[in-house]
Amino acid sequence: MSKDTPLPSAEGFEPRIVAFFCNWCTYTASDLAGTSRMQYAPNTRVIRVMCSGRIDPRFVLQTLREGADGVLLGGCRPGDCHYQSGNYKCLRRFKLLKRYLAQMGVENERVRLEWIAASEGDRVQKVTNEMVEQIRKLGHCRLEQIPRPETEPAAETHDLEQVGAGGMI
Amino acid sequence: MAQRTPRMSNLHITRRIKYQNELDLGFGKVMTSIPGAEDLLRCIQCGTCSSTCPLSIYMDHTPRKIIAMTRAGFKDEVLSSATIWLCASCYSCTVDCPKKIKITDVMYALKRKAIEEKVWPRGLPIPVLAKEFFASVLRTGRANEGRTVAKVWLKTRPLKLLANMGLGLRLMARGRMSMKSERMTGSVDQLRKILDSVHNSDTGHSPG
Amino acid sequence: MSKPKAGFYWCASCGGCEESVVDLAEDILGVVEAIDFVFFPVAMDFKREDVEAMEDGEMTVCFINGAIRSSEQREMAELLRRKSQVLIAYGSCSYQGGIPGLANLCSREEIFKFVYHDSPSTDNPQGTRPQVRFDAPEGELELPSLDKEVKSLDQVVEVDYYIPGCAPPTALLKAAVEALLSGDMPPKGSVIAPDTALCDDCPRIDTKPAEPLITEFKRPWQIQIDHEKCLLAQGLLCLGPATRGGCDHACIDGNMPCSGCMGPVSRVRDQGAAIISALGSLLNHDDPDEIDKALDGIPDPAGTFYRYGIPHSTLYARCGITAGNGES
Amino acid sequence: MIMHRKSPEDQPRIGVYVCHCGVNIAAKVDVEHVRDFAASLPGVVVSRDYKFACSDPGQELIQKDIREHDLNRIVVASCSPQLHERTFRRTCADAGLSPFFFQMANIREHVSWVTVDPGAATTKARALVAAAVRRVARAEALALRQVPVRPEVLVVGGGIAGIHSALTLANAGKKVFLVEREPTIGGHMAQLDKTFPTMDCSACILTPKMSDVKNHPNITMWTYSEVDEVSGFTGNFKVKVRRKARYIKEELCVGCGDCVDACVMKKEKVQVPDEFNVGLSKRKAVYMPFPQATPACMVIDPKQCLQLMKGKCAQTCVDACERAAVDFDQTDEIVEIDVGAIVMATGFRPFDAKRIPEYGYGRFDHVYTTLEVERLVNASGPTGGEVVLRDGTVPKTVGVIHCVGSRDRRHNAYCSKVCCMAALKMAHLVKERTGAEVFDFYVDMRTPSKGYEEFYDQVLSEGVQFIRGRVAEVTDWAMTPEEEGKLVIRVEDTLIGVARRVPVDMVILAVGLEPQVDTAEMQRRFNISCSQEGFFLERHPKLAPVSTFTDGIFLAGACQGPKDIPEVVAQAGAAAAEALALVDRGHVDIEPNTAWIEEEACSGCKTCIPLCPFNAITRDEEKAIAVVNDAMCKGCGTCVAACPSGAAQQNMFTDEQIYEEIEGVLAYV
Amino acid sequence: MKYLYYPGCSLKGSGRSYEESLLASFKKLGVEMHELPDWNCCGATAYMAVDEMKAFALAARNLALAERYGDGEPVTLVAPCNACYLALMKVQKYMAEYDEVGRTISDALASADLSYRGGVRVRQSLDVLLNDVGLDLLAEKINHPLGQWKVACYYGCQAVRPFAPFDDEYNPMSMDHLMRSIGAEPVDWPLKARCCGGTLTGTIPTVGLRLSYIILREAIDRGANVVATACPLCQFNLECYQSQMGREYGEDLDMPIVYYSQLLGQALGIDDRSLGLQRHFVPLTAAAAVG
Repeated sequence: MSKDTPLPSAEGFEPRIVAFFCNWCTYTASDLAGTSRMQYAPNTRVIRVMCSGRIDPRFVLQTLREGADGVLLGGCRPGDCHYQSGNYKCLRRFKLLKRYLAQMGVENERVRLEWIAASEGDRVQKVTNEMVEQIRKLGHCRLEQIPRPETEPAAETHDLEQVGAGGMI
Repeated sequence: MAQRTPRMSNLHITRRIKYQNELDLGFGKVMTSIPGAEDLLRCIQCGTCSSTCPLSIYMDHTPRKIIAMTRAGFKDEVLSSATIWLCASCYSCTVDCPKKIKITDVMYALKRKAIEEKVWPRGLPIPVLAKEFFASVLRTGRANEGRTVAKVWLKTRPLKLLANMGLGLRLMARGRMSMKSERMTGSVDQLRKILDSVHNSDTGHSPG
Repeated sequence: MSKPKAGFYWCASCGGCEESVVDLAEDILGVVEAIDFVFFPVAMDFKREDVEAMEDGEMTVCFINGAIRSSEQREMAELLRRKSQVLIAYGSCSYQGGIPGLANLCSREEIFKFVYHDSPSTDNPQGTRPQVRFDAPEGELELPSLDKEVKSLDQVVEVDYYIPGCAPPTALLKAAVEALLSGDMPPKGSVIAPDTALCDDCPRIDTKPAEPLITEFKRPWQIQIDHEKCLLAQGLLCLGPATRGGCDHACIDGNMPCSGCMGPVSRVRDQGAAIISALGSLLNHDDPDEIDKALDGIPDPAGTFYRYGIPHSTLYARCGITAGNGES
Repeated sequence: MIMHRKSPEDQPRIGVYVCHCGVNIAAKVDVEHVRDFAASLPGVVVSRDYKFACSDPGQELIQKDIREHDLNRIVVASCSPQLHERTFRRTCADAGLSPFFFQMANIREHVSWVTVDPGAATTKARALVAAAVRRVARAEALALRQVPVRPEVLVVGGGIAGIHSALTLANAGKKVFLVEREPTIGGHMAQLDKTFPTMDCSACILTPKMSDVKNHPNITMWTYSEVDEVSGFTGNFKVKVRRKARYIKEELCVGCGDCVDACVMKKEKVQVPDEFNVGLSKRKAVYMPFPQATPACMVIDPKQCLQLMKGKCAQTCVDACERAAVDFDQTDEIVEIDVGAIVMATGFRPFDAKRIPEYGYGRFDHVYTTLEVERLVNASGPTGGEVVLRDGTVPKTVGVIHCVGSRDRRHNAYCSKVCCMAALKMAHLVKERTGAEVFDFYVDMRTPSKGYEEFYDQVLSEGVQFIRGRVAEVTDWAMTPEEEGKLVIRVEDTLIGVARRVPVDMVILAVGLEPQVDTAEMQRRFNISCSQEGFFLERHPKLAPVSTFTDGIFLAGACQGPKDIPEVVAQAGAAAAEALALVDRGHVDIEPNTAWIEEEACSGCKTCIPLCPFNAITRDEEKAIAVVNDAMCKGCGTCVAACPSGAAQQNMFTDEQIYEEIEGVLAYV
Repeated sequence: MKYLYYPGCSLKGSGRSYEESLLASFKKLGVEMHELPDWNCCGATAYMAVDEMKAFALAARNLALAERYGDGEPVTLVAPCNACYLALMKVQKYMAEYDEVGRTISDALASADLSYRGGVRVRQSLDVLLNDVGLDLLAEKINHPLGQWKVACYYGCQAVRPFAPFDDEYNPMSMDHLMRSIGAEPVDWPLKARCCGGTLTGTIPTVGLRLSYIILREAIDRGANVVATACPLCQFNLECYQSQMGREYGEDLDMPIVYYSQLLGQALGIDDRSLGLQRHFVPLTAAAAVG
């Protein structure tokens, strides 16, 4: 393989999807998809958390803000949570978040929660492919750009939204 | 293959139920008393016999099912089945059976039972062949293939005898068949004595 | 030695911030004694030309309240930034976009369409819309243009400090002025308010049960609100857990739930998401349908959880509102 | 304890190792390209590709670089962390670097093995490496925490599982509390007549173990007792045990039975069904479950005793007892104990055959369950070992039905595992005792254990008639004169291919095994999980079959799933060994991915407290803030995600680390 | 080497060339075969279906005669016919295994002043050739190696089933080794011990013919130009019904079916007539040209 393989393909829109998978079920399932050599779309990037209960709605928003076109959340099937009920907590937040996202014009298909058990490598494959297809149809997630004051020197870090360092006078 | 729409007249609707009082519950047990069939009840219905049998594809019930039915007392169905007559004694099933059931022996036993109860299929030459063979041996101590076969055809399907006449003549021409019987060198009487003795000992397996 | 010069200006705001200055009551005398107001359009007769005439950095401090939506507000913000050493975003609108920031849920065209055509009280048979330029008999008139979206002050100019609140509590204003005068200011960019959430000093905190406490959401008019009991525990959407304290729990004392005007604490990137996560977690349902039913009690999540801060939130505005038509 | 949470002052010096994994990765991912890309990332000092990073030379290479290049962060891009995270953490630790300054990028399972296009695979690998590099820069030095462990063990349940666990632990010199809710230990095994496949007499092999328990100096046996409350955490559980009032002074009673003889409930119609004989006989208000009950001590049933119910009785039992052991004033007593580990051995409950009405249990007198027939064939059972029906006759034909309540999605989808053998045992015993013609209706014959298939073979050869097919119905609807007065079993003989009607005198239902009724309650009380079907859930079905997700609580026997006696005993031994390994070591190590609360940021809003499934968060009332108990926290991070103040953080998964990862996977396209 | 020889009925009839070629070959190899005097029918297959015990008695008489012939010395009885071989083996085994068989047969023999104590070793002629004569001796004696033959070695059922004391039940090799030692090339094929249809070819021809045809077809497909058999019934089925098979399946079948002993004889330089080759319908020579 040549070292100067064009990265990424110049033509055609390739969605970028960030996936937050729980360590015990969904991450294991995606490992299983790997060991079973199930081929699927290369558009997802998995971030491992211990439990879907760790997935903070702020992560989802930040992921979209950073330019992702979709966010996939994965947890254990109901009743199977390694931590008893983290997946339910994730579900409740997710449902509320989705209502907010709808108001903000983020299409329903872009943010998705799936229960995938450790044995369901094929579901990782199926869900990923399905989501990539759906988002490919939608195109880029067009969040509005956040303006910055023109006079300000070029921002050095990413923490644009993080205002103030705290402290009380 | 052309798809045909089934017609009512082509549907074979039969009632298939077995009441317990139609069965001969002791049948299986009786069969186990025959040498070679003693392990009949141990059958786990795996179907190895049916799949290894070169003839099971022609059978109305597979060997596995024959054992199931024998054990469950479906005596009439078993004895009137073509299966037992299709067994060519190749012993594949006996060798392959994981429970070491001597299925070929079971088939022999069922054939004998069918002959005994006179329920073999009409026109089937096998029982006749067996009897003729028996008669030939009783007479000379040895079997004469040509004569025996000719008699069987004569008794079952005389037309077949004519059809096979050509083969017979060609065999004769090459010295491979003779209507003259081979004989034991000694007296057949000794042999008959032995057979009579078996006949008189009450083994329960003689055709009576 | 001359007194420090100060300015006070409003952009897209309701005037409540100016009221908060008045709320200083007799303390205002002390302020006036220590500071020279050189620009305060609501209270004193200074004009833009007066500011333009100042040297850059001539004002020690300038307080700007209100969000930025128009070309005029942007120009004034830039002008005042130049003329002051310290620029303070004063009040929720200036700090995070505030109530005007809710306009970021709609495009400019949608707003115009509603205001000039569809609203039930509008009578506009010619379909007239405001124009930036207009030929009047007196000559060509120019009006400020309306931006496509609402911004917080720091999205337009560099801001040194923030004083949150709608309106900001007078105590915070006083503390800020005292710190300015003493020269003992916190690090640049600080929010001049306590950095713990409202629950920290909520008088009802002891009545809040430590268990998943929400089965359905109610609105204040739907129930007889208990004066003592934690409002969340009564099913009311109180944003106290995700909102900076320092407001002296005025709403709570008035038996109303916190609506989040003080913004998030410093460690939280997005106030609305924080309360979505907290309240969602505490919802006492496992069945998806039951969850949905309960959530139906929040008809407007964006307006509820981001009432004061859509422009300052992670998503900033509804997708696509700046695209396409609406030029004027 | 956590050493320090803030990153060290020195700048990150990161080493990146891109593994070829032979050709597993290299055939798809351009590893040299990824290596060069990683070298360009901020903070990366060394970037290499290597054939097998996990090999000894691979690890040595990393260690050498740590020393020579003064690396303080390591990223290995290779397989799943589930596979080799521990390996590389150890590599780092051996080189003097905190093992938690290590980050893995999964470019095999998540990239090379699942991606068709090499270009796309390389892009994806770059993103994951970038994320790992950014994340590891925010890593913090953490240390495993050690907590001391108490040496005592609690065994809950006194069936064969609990008995075996308790004896194993006690023999190892550990103090054991054995808590059983029934008046005697022994469990279901005590009710069995014979045990398959060897057909040993159940009582003969069980009762010696029961007395061993009773007499063991290291075992405190509390029967008629229940666990009310469990708090604490691994190594340090606090348990409240309710010792129910048995109205008999256990230390005085010698089990002579004089009180039973004296009890006023003489008439059978006022007596109650005897639990031990599954209702096939009756007992009085004062009773001993069975002659070999351990302890050999009477109990008075407060729901039957006239004195206890109405306060009015001649109290003949009191007069009859020479040792004055009867005590109507007894009350429940709560005992508090501290233990280091808990073995759950709460057993199972037989499937209630009434739930399958088509089999007629409860409707037809002559339909029995396997457990009932166990009592019938038992020499000390209600019929003295005679298999006689409720009308006093001896059955001439018997049908045994498999899979009752099992492999049936309307009831229990799982296979109960023991019923095939139990059914075969019943077929054998009934045929042996009565000479009856026995029909055995099975769906699949499952006999996978030592000596089991041979037992099946034996029962086959004994002439039991096996009919493969799931019974549709047991009915008293006769179609032929032979069927009159019989129970007719309707079934398809699937091997012969005909519908059959088999008239029998007696039907035996091989009922499946179900979780105990109060499993859900137990689950909450002990804070352990249940699987879908309701049995306690093991930590890993293969590699941790007796552990639970709650450290320090282990599973023995059928409370984890259907099991037969040999398997129960094996598992009970395993659970005892696991418990022993824990309490004997004297301390526990805890993964440092725990949550913690930044005091000054916490508003005390109590959002996090109810979210913790392990009750690890409490409120410090004085400071009015939340506090996480490090030892109880399992590191799910739910509280962290929910904290509206950003005051809760999780080690190894801080907000900042995750934001770095998010930005890392998206920043470099 | 000296052996007692049990020809059985077929080897005196349709299988004459088997006996002719076998005895001629043994002679050439210096092996003495003495025909069991006064032997009778073995009671094989068909008989079993009428009366098993009588079938056993028939076979047992031969064993008793053989044992007496040995006069106290161990006797080896060579049975070249598979059916005879099996019948003799079976009665020996069942007499030992089943008391009832042992008792009944012993009584029956006693009624004719005979007895059998199990002193006879029954062996198939292939077994003798391979394991007693040995491939080394054979190689020495071969003077006309048969390079032109690609042989499908067809053992039939009963040489190896259900008793297989000298070869494998699924893939017997003794005849293959024998063929290789005479210079011929055995073809590797899977139907070496599959049923030819047995007596069904005569009684239920549709089925029997089909089974024989399967054997023949596979031998042809595997590149054989001759089929060597070890059983007179197999030989008969495959050869004598060949033209009928050809008609039935619309093929020109022209496959010589011989006994392995005939090929062995040729290699030993025995003339065709002494090997009974003239008795066959499909001449061996004709097909050799084709092959």
